Amino acid sequence: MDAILLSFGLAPLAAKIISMVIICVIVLLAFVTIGGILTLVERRIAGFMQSRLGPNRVGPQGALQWVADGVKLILKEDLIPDGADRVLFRIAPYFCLVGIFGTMVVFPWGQGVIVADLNVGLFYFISITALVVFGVLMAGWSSNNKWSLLGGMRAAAQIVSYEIPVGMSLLVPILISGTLSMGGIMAAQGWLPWDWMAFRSPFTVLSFLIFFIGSLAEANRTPFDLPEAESELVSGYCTEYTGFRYAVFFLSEWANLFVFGGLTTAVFLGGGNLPGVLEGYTILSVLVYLSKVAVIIFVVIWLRWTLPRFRIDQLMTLSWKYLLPGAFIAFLGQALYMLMTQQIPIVQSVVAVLMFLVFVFVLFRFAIRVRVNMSEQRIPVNSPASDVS
Amino acid sequence: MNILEIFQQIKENTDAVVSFHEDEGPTPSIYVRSDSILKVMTYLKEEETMDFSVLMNHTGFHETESSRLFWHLFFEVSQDETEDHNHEEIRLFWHLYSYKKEHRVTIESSIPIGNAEIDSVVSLWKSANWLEREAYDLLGINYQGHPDLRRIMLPADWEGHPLRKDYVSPTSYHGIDNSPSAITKSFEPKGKSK
Amino acid sequence: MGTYFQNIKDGFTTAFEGMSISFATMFVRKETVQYPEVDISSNATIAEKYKGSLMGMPENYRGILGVDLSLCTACQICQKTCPIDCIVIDNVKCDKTKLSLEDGSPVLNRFTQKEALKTRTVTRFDINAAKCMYCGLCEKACPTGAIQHTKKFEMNRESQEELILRFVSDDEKATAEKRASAIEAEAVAKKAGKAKKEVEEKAKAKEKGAEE
Amino acid sequence: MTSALKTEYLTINMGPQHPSTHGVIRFILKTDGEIIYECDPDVGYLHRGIEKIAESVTWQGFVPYTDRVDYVCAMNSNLSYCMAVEKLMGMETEIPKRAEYIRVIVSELNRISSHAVAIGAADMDMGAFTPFIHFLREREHINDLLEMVCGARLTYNYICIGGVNNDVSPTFLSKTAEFLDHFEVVVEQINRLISYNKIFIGRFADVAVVPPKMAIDYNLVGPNLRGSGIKFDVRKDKPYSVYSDLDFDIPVGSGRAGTLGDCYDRYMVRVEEIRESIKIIRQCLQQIPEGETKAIVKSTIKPPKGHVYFRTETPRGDTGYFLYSDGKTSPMRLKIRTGSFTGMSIIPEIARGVFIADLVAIIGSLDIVAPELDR
Repeated sequence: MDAILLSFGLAPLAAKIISMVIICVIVLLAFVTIGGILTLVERRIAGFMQSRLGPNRVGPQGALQWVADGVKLILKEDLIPDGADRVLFRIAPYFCLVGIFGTMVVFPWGQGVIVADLNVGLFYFISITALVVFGVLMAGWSSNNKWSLLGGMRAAAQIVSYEIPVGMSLLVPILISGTLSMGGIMAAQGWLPWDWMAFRSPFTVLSFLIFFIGSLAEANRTPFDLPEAESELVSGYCTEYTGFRYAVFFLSEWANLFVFGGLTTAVFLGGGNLPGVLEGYTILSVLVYLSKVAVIIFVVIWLRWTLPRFRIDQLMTLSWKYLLPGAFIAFLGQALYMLMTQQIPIVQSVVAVLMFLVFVFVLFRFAIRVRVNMSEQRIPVNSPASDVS
Repeated sequence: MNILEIFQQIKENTDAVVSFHEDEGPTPSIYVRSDSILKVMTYLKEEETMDFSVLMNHTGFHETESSRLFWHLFFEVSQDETEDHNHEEIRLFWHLYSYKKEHRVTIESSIPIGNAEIDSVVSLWKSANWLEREAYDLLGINYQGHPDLRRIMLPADWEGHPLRKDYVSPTSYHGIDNSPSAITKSFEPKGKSK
Repeated sequence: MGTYFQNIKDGFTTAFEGMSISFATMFVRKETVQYPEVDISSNATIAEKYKGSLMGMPENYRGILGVDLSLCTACQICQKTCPIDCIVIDNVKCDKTKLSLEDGSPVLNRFTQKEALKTRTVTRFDINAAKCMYCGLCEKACPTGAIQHTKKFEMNRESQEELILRFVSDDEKATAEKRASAIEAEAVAKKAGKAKKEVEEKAKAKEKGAEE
Repeated sequence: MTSALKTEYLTINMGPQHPSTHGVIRFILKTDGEIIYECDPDVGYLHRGIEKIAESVTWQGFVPYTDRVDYVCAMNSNLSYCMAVEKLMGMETEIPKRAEYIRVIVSELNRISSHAVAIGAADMDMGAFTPFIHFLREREHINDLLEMVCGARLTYNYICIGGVNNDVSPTFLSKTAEFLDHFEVVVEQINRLISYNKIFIGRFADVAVVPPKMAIDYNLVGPNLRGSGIKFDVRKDKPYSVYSDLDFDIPVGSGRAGTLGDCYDRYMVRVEEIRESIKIIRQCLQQIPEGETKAIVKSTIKPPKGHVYFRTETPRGDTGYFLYSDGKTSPMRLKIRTGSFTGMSIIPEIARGVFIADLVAIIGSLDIVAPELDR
């Protein structure tokens, strides 16, 4: 990018700045698109899970619905409630946006496709997403609405307490790979499932589960969507928001989903690793990475449309009494396991394959249940077509 | 226990003024003079042979052409003065049930419209709380000893009690016009007064 | 401690089962009816484009009221039956006619099984569709089946005024009123003629008496 | 320890426009953070004065209004009112047998659909949206069936004084049987999706316990009463219509997942009642005789002077119609004592010291329907 601009005869500094701006705009646009498309995907999947079709009117199969929604939100009047803290109210959405957008710096799109492979990448990731709490809390406080306040408080309590089990469970892959850099963690895994962090040992499975559940809570997804529990708190911290500011919250929420999927994939599911023969095909690596992210996102959406929501005290119980001890056990267990099996790598491989086979078995059981449930739902009832003939 | 036996029991065991009333419809009722209602109710609730644990329903209505069914029973009314006692009144009904004994009873009473006051039975059944609030709201009965006698269905600043027969609905409320529109008027049937 | 692990196990197994159900639903028929594209007016039409298991509208669907004035005897029973006064009928006298269907067969009163006779005709038959609650009481009360629920149910209009269904046009009203006044006049004339006759007869009788 | 720090309760206004109040209900909450200290329900937002309207319409003309009293189970409202009037007129023995069976079939179908909505709404309040839609999908089939009978999907006005408005077709009976075979399996599947879910049980178990004594004191009725362990059902204990000929059980709460009388007990009583209703309808479909469907009733009835209080078991419990006739063409007084009314009156008592999220669970488990509450 710099080179292209320099060829136009610009000064090096100006070229650097301009290229940075252009890259930022491109990434931001990509971000908006991803967030927007995810809202559509979520609604369509929700529809299918509920015997509905979901939005399918705008564009082919409703593909442009998210554009219509976005345009509608942007054209709406920008209201600030009477008695709100105007400054905080205005800047709150951008804290959320920055918190999510900032992760793009260390986002590992594939093998070697990373903006800046910081040596504290994972650490940076966790700390920059913590900015979201500020945004949510500001929004809740400044709205001058008691429901918003409760939502903001819930969000703060929830995100802060789930940071701990999530951070603890992330220590396990760090322990294995011995680095905090995203590229390093990804490189420590292979392309085969049993080379992934998630299936290395029973303890990594445990830490993966804890990380997944904790991240759901951090991303405010059901069953942990208490900050905006629509049946309890109306709409939580964004009750009073409308128009563009609401759109920003909305986008960052769905982009958060993508970021969460990306982190899970990079750290636990092998990222964009390719088999040795395909080494170097960056596009393929990105595609592998994105497809894994898509699966994770699907699972998260699927969970949302299946499970009910926790209560605030149960949420805390889960974090402190279940996840945190679990994360400690996973960490200590993995450390001991590595110490004991350091000399015999064959045991490690066997255990990893075994773990993967357990996962395959669970999937198989799952497929059987799906078949049964499908046949149950297919029991005929009132078909108008049969009535005609 | 059927209602007649219950009536006998009440008559024997309390000093309340009661009478048996079976000429109105399929369910006979026990008429209790309004000042002894709490006494009778307490007896029905507390007495073990009665054990009326549930107040199913309580309601009343505005009787415009006073039946005076029992008026002569309880008040000294000379025959020629009957006209003066042709007051409008509010008739009240309590329907009680017992889960244990599986029997039910209808208690009836009446109070003059000008002085609509009667003892509350909230102390006996908590379900009476809202039922009495509703009766207060819609019929304007003042329950003595009710802990929280407020309007329940209508707004607190509403005037009048709609279920009274002499109630005229207001044409506007807080600036909201309630008078019928031209279309509604044109649809009003001729010669049918409501 | 037992409940601790039991909780974890229950949490996972029940969530597993729930997820299998919601996943299975994705591949079973969708019940959404794409309304304007799919004609829902009967089972036969709905089955053309729709694969789900919802039925079309039944024959006795209670939609917007329709009136067949050729069957109406202006008896006003529907107006009296309507609990919310959304029907209003004005009527005037008309020639005595027996109602008949298009093929000429007579119309029977549903309750008495006698031939329906029409002595009055409507000059105004308005139904306030905005107020109607589609209870079907008028339909059941009508002795000749003149007022009936149709299968129509779409009625978006811009004002309440347009929601009033008027079944008698001004022309028809004028004709009916003209005819009525003619009948009235005839009756008056008849009456007058009768009265005149009587007077004349009386006068004659008087004259006779006087002569005698 | 008493600190010098001044604290005060947070007053929150929940409703009238709130996503989980099942209609228009308002709660004025005084909370300590998220824990409710005091809850004052403010009802009446849907008060349409139906009892006042009754005084100016004819006895038959009021039947469509009973649809609107509780539109989730309009058939049962129809039935309650019509049977009360029949009792008042002393003609309850004149109703043809076939009409009685049709009445039971349609009102039990409606009970299933009402419970489906109640359960589904409780699930939705807990944040699970999918079960609600699944229940609505099944309810849609019931609506189709009832539409086939009477031409309307929600406000049926089908049951009339003296019987039912029109006979049912054999297609309806066969389709009902087909639906039951389908529904029996699917409802169990939806229960596996949500009712047995650990998170869901966690939300409902041990919340808002109503001990049996309190339930009687507040006159809870129907599933709410049975959830507290009291085995009373008007259909069984004071049978009306043809319920005495039918064989069914009355599910009661037993503290399945926690304490007797908690939200989960009330919820599960409804789930099991759906199964009982399926049983009842199956029996009716077998036993239904041929014959007339309506007794001869005048077009304008004038019941004799008198009063009656008639109870029937609607999905929201024992609903009582109090009628007073002064021998004229319209009721002198009509009072409807509904299940939601008593259910709502207990909320200030049981909502003390619970979370705001639990209040939502309480409303869901008590199955409050605002129009029925306010009338």
